[in-house]
Amino acid sequence: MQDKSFLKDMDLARLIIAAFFILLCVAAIALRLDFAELITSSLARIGMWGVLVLAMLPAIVSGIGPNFGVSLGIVCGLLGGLTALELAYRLEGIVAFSPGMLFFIAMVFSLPFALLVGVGYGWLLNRVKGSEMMIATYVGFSIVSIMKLAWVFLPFKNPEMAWPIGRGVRVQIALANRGMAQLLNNFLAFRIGEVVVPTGLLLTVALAIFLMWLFLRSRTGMAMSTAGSNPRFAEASGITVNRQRIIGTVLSTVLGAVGILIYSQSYGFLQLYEGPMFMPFVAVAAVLIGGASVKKATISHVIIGTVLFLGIQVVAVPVANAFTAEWSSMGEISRKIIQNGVILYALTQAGGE
Amino acid sequence: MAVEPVLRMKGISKSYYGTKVLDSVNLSIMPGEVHGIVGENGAGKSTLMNILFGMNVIHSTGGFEGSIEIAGQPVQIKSPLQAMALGIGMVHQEFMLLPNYSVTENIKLNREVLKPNLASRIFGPRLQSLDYDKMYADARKALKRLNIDIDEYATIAGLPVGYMQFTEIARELDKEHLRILVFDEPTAVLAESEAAHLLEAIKEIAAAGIAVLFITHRLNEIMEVCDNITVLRDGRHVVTKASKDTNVIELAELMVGRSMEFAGRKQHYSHKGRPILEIKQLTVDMPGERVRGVDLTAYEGEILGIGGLAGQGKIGIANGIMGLFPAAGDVKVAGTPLPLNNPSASIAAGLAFVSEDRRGVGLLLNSSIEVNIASGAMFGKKEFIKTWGPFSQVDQAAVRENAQKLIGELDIRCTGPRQLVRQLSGGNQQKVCIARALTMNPKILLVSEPTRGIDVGAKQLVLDTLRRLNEELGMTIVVTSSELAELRSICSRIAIITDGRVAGILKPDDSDVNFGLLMAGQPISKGA
Amino acid sequence: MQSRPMTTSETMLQGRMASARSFLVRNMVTIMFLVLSAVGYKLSGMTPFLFLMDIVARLSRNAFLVLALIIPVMAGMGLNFSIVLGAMAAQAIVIFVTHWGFAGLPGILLSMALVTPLAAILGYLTGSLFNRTKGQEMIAGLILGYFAQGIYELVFLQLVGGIIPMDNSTIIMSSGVGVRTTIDLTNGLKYGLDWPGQYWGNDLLLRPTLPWAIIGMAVALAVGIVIYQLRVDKRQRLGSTQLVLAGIGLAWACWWSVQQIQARTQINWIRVPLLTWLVIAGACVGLHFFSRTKLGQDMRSVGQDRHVAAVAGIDVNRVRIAAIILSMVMAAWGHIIFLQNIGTFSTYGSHEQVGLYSAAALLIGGATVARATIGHALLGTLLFHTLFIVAPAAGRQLFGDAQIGEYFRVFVAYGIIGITLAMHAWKQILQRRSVDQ
Amino acid sequence: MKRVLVLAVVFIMLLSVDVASANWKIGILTGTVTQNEEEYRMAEQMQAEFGADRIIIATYPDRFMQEQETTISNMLEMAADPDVKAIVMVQAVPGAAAAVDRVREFRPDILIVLGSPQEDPMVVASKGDIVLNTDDIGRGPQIAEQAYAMGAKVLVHYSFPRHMSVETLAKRRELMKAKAEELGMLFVDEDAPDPTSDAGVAGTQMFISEDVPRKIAQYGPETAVFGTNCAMQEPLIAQTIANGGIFPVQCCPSPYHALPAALGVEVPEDKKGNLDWILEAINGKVVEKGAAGKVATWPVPVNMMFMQAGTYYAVEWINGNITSKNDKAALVRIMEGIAGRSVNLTEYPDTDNYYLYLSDHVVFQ
Repeated sequence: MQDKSFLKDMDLARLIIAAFFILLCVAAIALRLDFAELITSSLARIGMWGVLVLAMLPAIVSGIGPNFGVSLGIVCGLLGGLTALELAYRLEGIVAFSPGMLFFIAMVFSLPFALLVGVGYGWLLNRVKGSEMMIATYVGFSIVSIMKLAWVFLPFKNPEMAWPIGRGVRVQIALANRGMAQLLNNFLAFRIGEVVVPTGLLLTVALAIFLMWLFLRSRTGMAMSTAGSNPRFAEASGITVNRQRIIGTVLSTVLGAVGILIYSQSYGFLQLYEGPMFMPFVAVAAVLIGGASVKKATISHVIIGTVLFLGIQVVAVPVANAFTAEWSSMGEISRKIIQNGVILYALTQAGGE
Repeated sequence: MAVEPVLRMKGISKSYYGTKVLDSVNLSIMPGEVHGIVGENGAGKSTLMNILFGMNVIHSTGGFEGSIEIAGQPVQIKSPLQAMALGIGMVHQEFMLLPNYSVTENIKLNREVLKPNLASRIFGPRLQSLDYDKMYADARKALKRLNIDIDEYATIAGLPVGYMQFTEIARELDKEHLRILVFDEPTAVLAESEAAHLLEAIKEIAAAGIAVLFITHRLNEIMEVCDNITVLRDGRHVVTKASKDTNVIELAELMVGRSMEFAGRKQHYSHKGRPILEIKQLTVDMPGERVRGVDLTAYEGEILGIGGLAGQGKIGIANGIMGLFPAAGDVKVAGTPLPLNNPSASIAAGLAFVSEDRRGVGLLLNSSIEVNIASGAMFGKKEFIKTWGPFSQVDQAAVRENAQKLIGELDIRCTGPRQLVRQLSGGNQQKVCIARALTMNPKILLVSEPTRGIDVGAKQLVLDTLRRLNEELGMTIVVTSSELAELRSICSRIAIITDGRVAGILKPDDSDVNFGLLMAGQPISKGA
Repeated sequence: MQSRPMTTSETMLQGRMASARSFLVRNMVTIMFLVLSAVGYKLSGMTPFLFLMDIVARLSRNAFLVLALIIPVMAGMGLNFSIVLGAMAAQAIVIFVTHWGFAGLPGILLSMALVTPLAAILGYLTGSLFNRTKGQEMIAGLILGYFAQGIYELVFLQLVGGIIPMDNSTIIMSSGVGVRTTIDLTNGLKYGLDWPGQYWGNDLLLRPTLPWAIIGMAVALAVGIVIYQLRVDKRQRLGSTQLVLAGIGLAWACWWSVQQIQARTQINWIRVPLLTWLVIAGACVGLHFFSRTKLGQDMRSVGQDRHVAAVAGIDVNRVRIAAIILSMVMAAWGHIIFLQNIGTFSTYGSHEQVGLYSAAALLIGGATVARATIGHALLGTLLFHTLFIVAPAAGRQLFGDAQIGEYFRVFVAYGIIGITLAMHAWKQILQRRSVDQ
Repeated sequence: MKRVLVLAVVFIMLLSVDVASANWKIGILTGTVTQNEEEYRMAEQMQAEFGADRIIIATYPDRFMQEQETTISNMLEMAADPDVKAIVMVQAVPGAAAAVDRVREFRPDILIVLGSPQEDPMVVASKGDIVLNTDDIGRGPQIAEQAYAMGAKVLVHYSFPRHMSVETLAKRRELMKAKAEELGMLFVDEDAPDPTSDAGVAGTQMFISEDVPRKIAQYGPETAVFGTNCAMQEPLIAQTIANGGIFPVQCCPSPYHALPAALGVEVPEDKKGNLDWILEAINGKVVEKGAAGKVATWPVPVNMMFMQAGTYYAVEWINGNITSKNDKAALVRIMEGIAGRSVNLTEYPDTDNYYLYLSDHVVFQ
């Protein structure tokens, strides 16, 4: 995380995307959009995704590549969230949980699932070296589908989560009832002018990043990145490569579980069923746009990618809408063309191998 | 008979970003001549060849000064394609072969024999069919000229290294109008017998009237096949001599610019310590280098050499002991049995390994020098780590300090401990490997092919380092090498491996005949 | 490693077991799929009629699209997700051809003729883009798809009807600008290739019943095998085991077909779109021929190692662009075949189906990102769609609840794709190990 | 040949009719609860009412845009059962038109009822026997009036290009805009990311939950919001209520749609499927959050009604009570029976089987 390597990771492609981001911001000011509000939204969005994008790091570093199967971690997180809500309902009148306590319980409950699933998933990925990404994608899809069965069948009784008509858990579960919505966002939140800084959220992400940084400098972390960058070298150094890959997978899965809870509290709903299906793609896109490759990623890639990709997503739509206010449907069309065009242009500037 | 030189390069100079890498080099070759070019790494050999080949790297950095004439005609070579059209061929140091193609398809790569068909008449010549029958016939012809028996239908992947090399040469020979053939370190990957065969082939190629440019580090080979030899040093043309007017010692001096002791230095380590590494009935399942039952003992404080031809299994021994390939048998380190197939156990037992596969197994190419050096001790011995209960952190300061110390000691040429290993030259990479092994403070150092692919100067430094470690620290070293001369220059005993077993153990000053017999798998007859 | 010497009988037994094992390993994905499909079929309670009707339709719809993915794999560019652009081009042309009122086979031929230059231009641009993003083709292809979607929407939602004049109340929205969300090809291009005869008032033309088609194909295959055996070099000929197996298979197919005809079963109602199948067969032959031309050889060379190919004087970038152009044109044709069979399509969504499912089918057939053959494509299409036909009903029967069945189907479908890929990877590791021994 | 084939099928079916006449079945093709709970539950309810041997349920895929072929296969499979006399599909997602075409190729006799179609009206009308939809065009002015009646001065319309290519939705927006301006309201047209594009469902929902506070901050609390996509509704409702705006109605009007989830309504086991209770519960929550008079919906879950009406119609048609595949009077009678109030159906212009339904709003206060 030294400044030097941070700058080095900001290659031309990244600079172009950053310039585009700044241009969007300038346009937002020029168009008299509520710029402070845009910054507020950007900060919240970046914080929401921070940990999910970070989940890509241990996966890439340990050599399994971008974890398209992070949906496994995500469903574990959701399961933890549901369990916490269910617990709060069952123990109603006996114990009154504070929102923070409940959030903590959600995390704690999601961890055993994530650990278990991560180990199994890591074991699978060890059997299929070289094809991890494709397999992870489909394993992810598959697990999201099987979880739909679980959402229907699991014996949750909390009426907050129940469908209004039939059995099962509903698609979106409001967290506001239990005070968990924006829990972290509001913690120590303060205003600079009109901009609201979601302090708790950003601190949580920063803490996660810091812990990851520490981990990568620990003996296990070093062994893991060695196993990822040259497995044969690692074996010769007495490192069990498969074990390190499992550690990487487990970490990624756990971060996915924690990440979705952080995401959900900010959004205010738990999203089940199809919700987690395409979340991995956003996280992967963010880390790749941050400059990572399928074989190499650093913490700065995660930070740059999260800030640029998600920041642009927040600012681009209102700016495009304002530009084309008189021309129906042009806002979204021009967003697609310009935003993706710029990313494509940036990719070409990287020049390939 | 006033024959025109087929190639004449005059006053070639080239700068990269203000640094002069070539300074008025002249070169002239007659048809049928074998011309050697020697020089240390960085002497400018590859730049000269890049210019001859019209490589893009030359033109994208501002071109060069000087002129090139082919058969008396001044030419401007702008691209490799043009170079090929002018009859210049090159056998590369790294194989330019496609592994999933047959020998024939590789020989005919981008020069396939075509026949028109309906589609090509409509859509143009790029849709012409390949004429496999003619291609096979051509390939057979080219291989025959090399006097080697390779199946032209065989797929490249899985062929021995030597065959790949000959396939490359056959490809160049197959080119019509081939006038000049450049060999860039062709023997670096070959076993000695294959190398000998190659040298024969070079002579025959030259006899057919083709001019051969021969680049190698092996001065003996140069002396054997070349008519004339050009020596480059630091981008300057030192001298061009007829090989009959010079000798290996002089060439080495001209190359390095200082007189040096070379080969044949007699070692007499009579001292025998207690056995520290005892190997009994070791079998190792290493593809291409299978070990079929080796009994061997290394004594404390000696340098034990392991030699033999390629593919006989000498490489497999160290790899097996280190747990990198499936192995079986009994190995004892200082009397304690060593669990096999477990790299950690081998490291814990005090073994350190410098692999023959430097870029594959030996180094983390994309990491810094300091991380590479520290990594072995870090993972194997938990050094350079600060621990607090279950938590640990890398001790950056200690890593840095250790790296700086070893960079100094081993004279690793780099910009600093944070430089990426990928950016170093072969010799310096090898030194990083040794530094990594030393950091583990081993009881026994296993070194495989320590000088493969590095230039003469660096070679000598590496060998000197090994000798110094042995003499000053009393470290036991087991060196595996394909180059007998270098084993004989530093080892106290040399075990020759043939067909996966120990054929015999010789002293460095035993006669060449004995070494030859053992390598050929024949027992040494009494009194020979 | 065993030190004890083995007896001869042990060696022989081991050898036989090893060869049986290697056969299983080599074909494990196919075998697993056959077993799964058979179990699924049994569970679903489907009639052979329904199954065959659906699989015939799906094969003729999708096979060509899957074939379009082969060439980029050959050129080392992996799975070409940018074929979505080819599909968009096809839809654009189909919209215009429908507007002009062309129908039947002439309409299809016109569409194919018109889409070729358009797809070629798109292919050229895409190829140039990929040449500037070597090693990142996957993410580039993905984002290119979103980018192109924007352009497509711009053209068909904002420009057509306004700046690009088009006056057609069934295609253009009532506001006069923008193409409607659904395009109906009935009485137009629908079945133009599948049932070319209907355009000329003869439904029977080029539409044999399935049993007769099978007999015809079996005979054609047998003749083909004989010709192949006679013409090719010795070392490429089929072995006797393969010949016997092929013979048994073909004979059984003929016998079964004759039975169906005699029993006048429902199977006889299923009609094979012969022209479409001929086009697919033509594409296979063309691809095979192409892989043995200079350009094809260049693509394979580039695919194995760009650097080596470049040193040998092959213009790598040009070859890569050619590969994408060919793939794009084939994808566009394939999508036209798809659309004429489906009959209605959603203007702003139909192309989305193209990339992922074609790629999955190819992979299930045994292809990898580095190697794909015609056999992989055809087998993959067959297996993939068999599973997709059988799975919903099987899931429903198994759970007695439609929704649970659907969830289970998707789980199985994706899970199977994942397991298949895993098995391919595992297979490679197993094979590498057995080669080493 | 097609005709021959058809005749052959009909003939074979006639042969089996004498034994199978009492043996009728109706196929219901619908989405899973992932898409929308109401339709699937209604399908289950129909199955409970007529028996599992009468009603077969199948579902189209959650990713119906990508898996149209599966939709086709599923409908084909139903039609392959000669006992199946009618197929009711709600919602008729993209792929329905192609699927009906396939079925008609060998089962021209089957009655096909399509509810809430998402494909082009003219195309759908030419495929199904009866098509039922909310009167989107009529809803244009209706929503503007409703918002005005609830005190709105500004009306924000969230959509995206793919939806604006749907004729009825585009027309609805035009008419809504015209009416709003006629009433003196400011009409604001806003594009959200398409949930099927690179942004994904999460991107759309995030945008909505960020943009609604912006709009209300800009235009004040007399701002009404309307979104055309189902995935938008939860954040739309939640943020509108949190920021004091006005929510006139969902895209698919129903008390069950998005409102219970967005408001966090707790549904006890014994109150499930109780329409009156859920209206009460929502009312309670709305008032509790201080949004009395600012949230409205239709009192009838329309998709449920379409499916129920379609099934009843099919039953009567099979039993011979209704002789025509398209009998408007009978349909109105059935729907009035279900809704318990008078139902007014209008035909989509230039069609005689594409029926539009419009209901009054109920405001929570």
